[in-house]
Amino acid sequence: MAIRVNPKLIDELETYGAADVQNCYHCGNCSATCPFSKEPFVIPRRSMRNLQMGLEEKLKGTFEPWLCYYCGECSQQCPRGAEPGETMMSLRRWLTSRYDLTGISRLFYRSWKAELAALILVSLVTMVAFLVMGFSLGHGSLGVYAGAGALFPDHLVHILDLALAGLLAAVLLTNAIRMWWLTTGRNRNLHISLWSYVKNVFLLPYHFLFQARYSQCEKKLPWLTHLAIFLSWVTMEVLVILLLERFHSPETVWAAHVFGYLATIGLLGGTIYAMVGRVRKRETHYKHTHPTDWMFLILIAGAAFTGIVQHASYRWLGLDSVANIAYLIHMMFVVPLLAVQIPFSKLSHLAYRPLAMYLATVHTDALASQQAGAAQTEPVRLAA
Amino acid sequence: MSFEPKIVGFLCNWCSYTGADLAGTSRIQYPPNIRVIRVMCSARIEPDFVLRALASGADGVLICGCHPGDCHYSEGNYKAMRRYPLLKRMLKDYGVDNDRVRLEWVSASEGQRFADIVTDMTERVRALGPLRIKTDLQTDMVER
Amino acid sequence: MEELKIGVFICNCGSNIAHHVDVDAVREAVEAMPGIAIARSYKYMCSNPGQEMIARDIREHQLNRVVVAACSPRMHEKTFRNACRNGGLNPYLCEMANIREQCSWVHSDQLAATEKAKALTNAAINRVRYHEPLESLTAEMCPATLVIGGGIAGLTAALELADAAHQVYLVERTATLGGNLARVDLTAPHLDSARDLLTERITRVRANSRITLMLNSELQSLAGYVGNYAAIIRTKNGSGEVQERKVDVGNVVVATGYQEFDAGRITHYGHGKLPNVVTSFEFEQMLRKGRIETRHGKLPQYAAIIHCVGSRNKEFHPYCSRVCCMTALKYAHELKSANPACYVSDIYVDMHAFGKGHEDFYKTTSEVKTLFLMFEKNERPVVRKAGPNDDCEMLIEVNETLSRERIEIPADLIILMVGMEARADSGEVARLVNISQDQEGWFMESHPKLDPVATTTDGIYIAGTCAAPKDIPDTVAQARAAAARILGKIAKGKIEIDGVFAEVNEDRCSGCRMCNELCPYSAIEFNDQTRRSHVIPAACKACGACVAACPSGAIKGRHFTVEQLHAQIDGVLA
Amino acid sequence: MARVGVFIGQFHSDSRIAFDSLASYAANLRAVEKVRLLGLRPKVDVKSLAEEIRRERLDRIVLAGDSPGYFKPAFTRALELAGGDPSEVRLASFREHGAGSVEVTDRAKAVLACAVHGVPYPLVAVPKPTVVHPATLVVGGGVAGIQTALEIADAGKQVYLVERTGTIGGHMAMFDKTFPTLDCAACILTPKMVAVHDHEMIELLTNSEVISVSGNPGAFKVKVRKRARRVDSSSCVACNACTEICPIWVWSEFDSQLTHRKAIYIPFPQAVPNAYLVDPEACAWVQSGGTRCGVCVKKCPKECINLGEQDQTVEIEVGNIVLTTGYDMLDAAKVERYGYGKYPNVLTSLEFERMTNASGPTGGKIVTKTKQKNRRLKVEEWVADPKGPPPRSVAIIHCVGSRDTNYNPYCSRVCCMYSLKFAHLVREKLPGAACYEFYIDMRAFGKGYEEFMERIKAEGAHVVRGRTAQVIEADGALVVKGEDIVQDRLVQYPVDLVILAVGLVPATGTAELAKLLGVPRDPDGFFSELNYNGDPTYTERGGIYVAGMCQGPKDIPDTVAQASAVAAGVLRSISTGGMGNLDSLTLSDIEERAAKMQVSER
Repeated sequence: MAIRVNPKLIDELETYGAADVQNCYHCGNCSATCPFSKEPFVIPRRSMRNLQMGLEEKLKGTFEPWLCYYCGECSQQCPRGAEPGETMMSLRRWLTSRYDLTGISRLFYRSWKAELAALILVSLVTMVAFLVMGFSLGHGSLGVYAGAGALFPDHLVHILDLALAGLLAAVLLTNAIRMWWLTTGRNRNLHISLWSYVKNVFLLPYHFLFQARYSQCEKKLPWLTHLAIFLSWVTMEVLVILLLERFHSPETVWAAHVFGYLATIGLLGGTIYAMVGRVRKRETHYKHTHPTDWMFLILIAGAAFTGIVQHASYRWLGLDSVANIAYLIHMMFVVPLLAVQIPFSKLSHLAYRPLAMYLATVHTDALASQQAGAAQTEPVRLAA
Repeated sequence: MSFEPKIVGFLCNWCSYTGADLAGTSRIQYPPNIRVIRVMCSARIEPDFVLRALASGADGVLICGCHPGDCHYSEGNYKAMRRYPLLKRMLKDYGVDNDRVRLEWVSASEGQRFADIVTDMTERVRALGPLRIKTDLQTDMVER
Repeated sequence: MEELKIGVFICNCGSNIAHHVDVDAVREAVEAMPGIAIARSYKYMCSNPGQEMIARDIREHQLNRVVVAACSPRMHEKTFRNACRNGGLNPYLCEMANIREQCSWVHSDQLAATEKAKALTNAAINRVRYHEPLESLTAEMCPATLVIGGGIAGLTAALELADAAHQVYLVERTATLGGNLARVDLTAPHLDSARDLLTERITRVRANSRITLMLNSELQSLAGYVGNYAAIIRTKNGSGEVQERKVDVGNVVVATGYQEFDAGRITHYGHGKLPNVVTSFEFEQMLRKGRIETRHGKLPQYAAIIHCVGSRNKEFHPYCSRVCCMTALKYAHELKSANPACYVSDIYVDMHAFGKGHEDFYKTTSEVKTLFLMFEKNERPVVRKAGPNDDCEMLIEVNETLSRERIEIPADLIILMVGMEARADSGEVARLVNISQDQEGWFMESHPKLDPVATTTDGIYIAGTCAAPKDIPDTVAQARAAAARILGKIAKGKIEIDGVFAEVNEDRCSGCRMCNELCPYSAIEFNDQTRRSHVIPAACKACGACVAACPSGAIKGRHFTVEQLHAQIDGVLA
Repeated sequence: MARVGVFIGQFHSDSRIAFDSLASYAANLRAVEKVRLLGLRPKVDVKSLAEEIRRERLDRIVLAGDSPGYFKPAFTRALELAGGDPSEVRLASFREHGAGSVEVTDRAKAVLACAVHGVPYPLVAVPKPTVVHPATLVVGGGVAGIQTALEIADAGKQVYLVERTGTIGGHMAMFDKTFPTLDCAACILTPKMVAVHDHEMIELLTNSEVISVSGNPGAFKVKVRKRARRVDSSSCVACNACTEICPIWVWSEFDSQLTHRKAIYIPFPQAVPNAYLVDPEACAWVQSGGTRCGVCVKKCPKECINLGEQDQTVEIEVGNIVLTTGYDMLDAAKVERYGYGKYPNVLTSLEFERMTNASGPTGGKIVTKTKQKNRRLKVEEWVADPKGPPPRSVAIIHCVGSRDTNYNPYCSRVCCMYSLKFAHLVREKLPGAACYEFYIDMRAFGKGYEEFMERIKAEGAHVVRGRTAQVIEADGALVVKGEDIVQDRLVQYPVDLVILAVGLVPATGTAELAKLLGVPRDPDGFFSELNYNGDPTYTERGGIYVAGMCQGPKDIPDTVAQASAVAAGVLRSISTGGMGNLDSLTLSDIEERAAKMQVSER
């Protein structure tokens, strides 16, 4: 059964950032150089080929783009300047939009103005919601930051955080399940035993926390900056969402704050380093920047900065009203960051990356056992 | 060691000799039993040369020329074509088997065909064994 | 008979001969033979030290015969004759034994090959004993030239010769000049105008008084030899009746070009059946008329170009037609320029973008988002009509190599890159001017590197695509190369002809006149007074037919005498 | 008079053309009604264009720019829609006629004027013929130079053949077999070298270089520096006595550094002139100003060594100059990932050519290099020893530094075929050895090339589509890592020998020579021909021709054809006058001629 070629897909992918993939004349140099390219996942050439030919079903069915951590070795060696690294990055953006059923992610990637508008809208709504909640409902006053009569009482914010986190987890989970279905579930030729699913489950937290694969790259600095930003973000999330009351209460022991300070330094330092790298465009993986990357970095930097200002003004200077305003602005950065970026944009990779590693191992086990069983498997055919 | 026949090949310079050279440049292997004598045209081959060869120890004679119509001198190969049947009838009277003397057309681009002809003829003459009636052929030769 | 001093020189030809023939064994076997003054072997006899060795040995050992056992005489007989001449020995006292093309290259068994080499060398030695010194003839060189074919090759060669103040007769079969290039709009890779190039050449040809232009004309017959050809040209003028005209020329340049492969012969491309499957030349027509659309006037949203139609496969032509890849890339650009919204797919085997500026052109074609799909050369794509709910006219199904998928490509317009093949009547032209053709019908050059434009027949040259598929710059270069050889010969004024013509021995000739009609070149005339036949040296082409046919053996074939051949027969069987 | 519309567009972003001054020039040409600047790679809407043409009632469209052909189809369609004659779209290609930069705006204007008049530029741009001195200078003694020299000399004209190294023959002399017929390069080249040596009309100046050129087309005065050979080539009979005694060992360039040669040496036994020469940088006597060594002088039986010989400068008068300077190979070490220079058994193709040559350092045997102590220089070095171990498996990598924007963006045209030849030689000389060939596009386009490729594949060479990414060393053996695109899997083959088909670059010194002669060069550094299709062997400078590799990579048959083609131009110019410099023509000359010129199209 012949698969239909769709030459139009490449135009769509251009908006996701894959501007030069059509220059590739398939010399195989990138697949041979890529440190992560191992059977059965030969990257990046196969994905580029599927993209060039517009085999949308087949592209949706692979998680290979998630196995690339953009060390840039392939783009440097590419004889045609087809930017395989950037193509894989764009494919990740495209897959993110594919896993999201609502189509919002696709809208955001195709026009960055839409995403910016969404971000601004969400932050304004947050502002209004907080103000309304603060003044009218909670009868808090601008002057009081914590305790009774606080403009933004902890318990209310806490409930809001938990609700938001639950909602986002749900959305992210559905996308992850869709990713599993597209790449593995609907593939009838692949028989994966339940045991191999269970056996490898430990991989999810392992890759989530340490980005183990990223560390195998030759250049360690990109991994370390990413790890710094990630761990600081996680600690901040834990402190703010789970331990909000204890973190905010006056007598919290200084230890919690140290974590807070470290996380902020990590976040601010990491994002600034990334932004400077993207401006100077010296390393290959910083050469091309999609608008969504800018928004993502600005949001995190903004959240971290306003977080410190709010903390300093309350803890060190005792200016409650300034702290409240800072906190409000902080929320105007954090809520859009979580509400928009996690389900529909770049931040959703925190779920897809570990899942991809997990599925890769599961697939390899299945293929290996199938190979051992059958003499010679037909190349993987997807259901129509 | 099996009998190795000696075959004399008269090749015309413009087509068959060039074809044999092409077999060389294309490294097409064929048995070494044939020994080639170059003439300018197949019309130059006198029946007397064939007799001389058979008398001097050849077990077979191959005459090659251009395909009819291709001759560099436009009609030389027709003359060879006319002389050949008379020669073959006379050779039969001397008891020379039909397969021992052959006339073939080989063009400048038929290296493979030349090699196949030589291989086939070597096998046939080897099957016929050595030509024993050399002596009496010698005496009948007309001395020039 | 003076005392024989024969020098035998055996060549290793690097490893070409030495690899299978034990050269020293041959030298030792030869050394012991009677009359051998010196027997040597050297790595490259045809090189400077090799030839000087021959000349030096002739002088030091007063050699009066030389045998060179090396490559084919068709390759270096002239070279070794010159070496003998430099040593002061008549060049015709040299004989070659072909122990490379007809020995070491074709027999891998070293023992048998060495035995055969000995026999061949021995035959040459026997033969050379009977060689006699001969003098070559000189003949006048007529400065006029006949150029057959009015395409870019013929025009360029004609101009090159006419601009050097020599008369040229340009014969063109059709009514117009330009040949196949006249049907092309732009050329790859710089998209320059083919029309301007032809307009320039045609205008200069028509304005040049030294070029006699004969349109609607064909070569009827060609007689004579290099420097002295008599060509009869047949012209059909407007009213259909035919005139014949005889022209005397010194040389002939064959520039008859190629014909396009008939795409209809590949049934599953559907050319002739599906309306929107066009050949490259049909597409050029559409480009020139500005109507790049499907048969019923729709702008093609999908266009596909299929390479190697008729080329590079076992059924039709095994060779590559060399220019279609770049032409296909040109079409991709032209399609995109005429209709930017068009999606172009290019279905190829290997992208032959080898020339100057070709790879850049290939890259710019990728940059305009042409989709390149590769197939195995013997698994050709299949074209079929699309279904009603498809958004395209036709679908092409093929096993795509780069993705190992069986795919189906949408196409509203399909362009078949038809290959080049020898013209149907190239056989007649070859016979008329006495040159040979290879299996595919292309004219054969005497040696691709030694002499790419000359042929086995002196004075006949080939240029352009009639010898093999090639692009415009290579065609122009070959046309000028042929002109250069002719200019060189004309400048020397005289031409040297081999002194191997036949000769009648008066006292043996019985006057039977059998040889007179027999000679295809009527080079034998009958003297009524002496009642004897007589050979005209200049006209004799030394085929030897008369020598063999003379009942009284009165005609001596110089350099191919009966004694020489008998000695060679005995030698080869020794 | 036809109403003409001029549209000026640009396809290549890097072309520096004075568009606005061209637009103003076009505006005040009599026939021109409308001029429009389209900018870089314009997206032309055919409907509105057709409307504009109909509104302006234009009969002829002139498309000007660096490569206006890229826009022609759209304009042809528009003109046809507007009811005009589609054949009335004319091109004024500045790139094609060498008018691609600001400095030659006048010529661009001339090209534009011709297009407006509907006259091809080359038809009118014919400089006044000049009287041409019958002697010709050929620069470069490779197969191209030899062929040109012989063609011209055979026609009875004097030729000066200048060759930089000690012998003529160029790179072709290094090869053993040549594709596709596998006949030996020496059998083709050496007889021609002998013909050059014996030819009374050819004066051979080896070990010499052109240092200055003055005068104008048809009458050049050329200064040639004849570097001292320090051996009298007329009396030397190459008896090797001097080289045996010479104590200085240096790497042999001719043998591509596979073996050593002495300070006094002959490049190869069949060299022409067949005499020794002294390498001034290596010779101890020369370096020490005559105080050390000099043992060879006494040893020479015919006393033809004169170490004190000084360089000379010779001035010759010639009418034409032919450039056949050939090529060099890109420095393979630049492509680090293939490990040339790091791993001894990674060879360039020229080194392998010398290794397979029967008169080469290993007598034609294919061997891997082994580490050996060099007694003379007391140092360990990797040497290709004829008795060394033959490789069990060989890898040949195509496109090393070619078709690569990081090195040479162009294709070097000959590597696919000689790599196939190598695969054949490996299979023929080492029947047991495995041979892997990594290619991107197998470019077998010439006469008999495709059949040659099929024969090699049938002989069992593994021909893998997919360029090797890197060569690494793993436990003693070299490993080539790549992707087999057709089989769609990663491959790793342990091999003992890797041959790199390295890309070709213009010969060193081409830049200086081009500046000296005023001949323009293209972005890749090769000489630019006057016209890609019409005049591939002429240059803009009257009386200066190019042939062979120096104009762009090409194989031997195409080189020989170009060399002969040059001879045609030279002989014609001597008999009926040669072409002057293209820029000797003024704009007004061309405008007049274009106006009066009657063209015939069929």
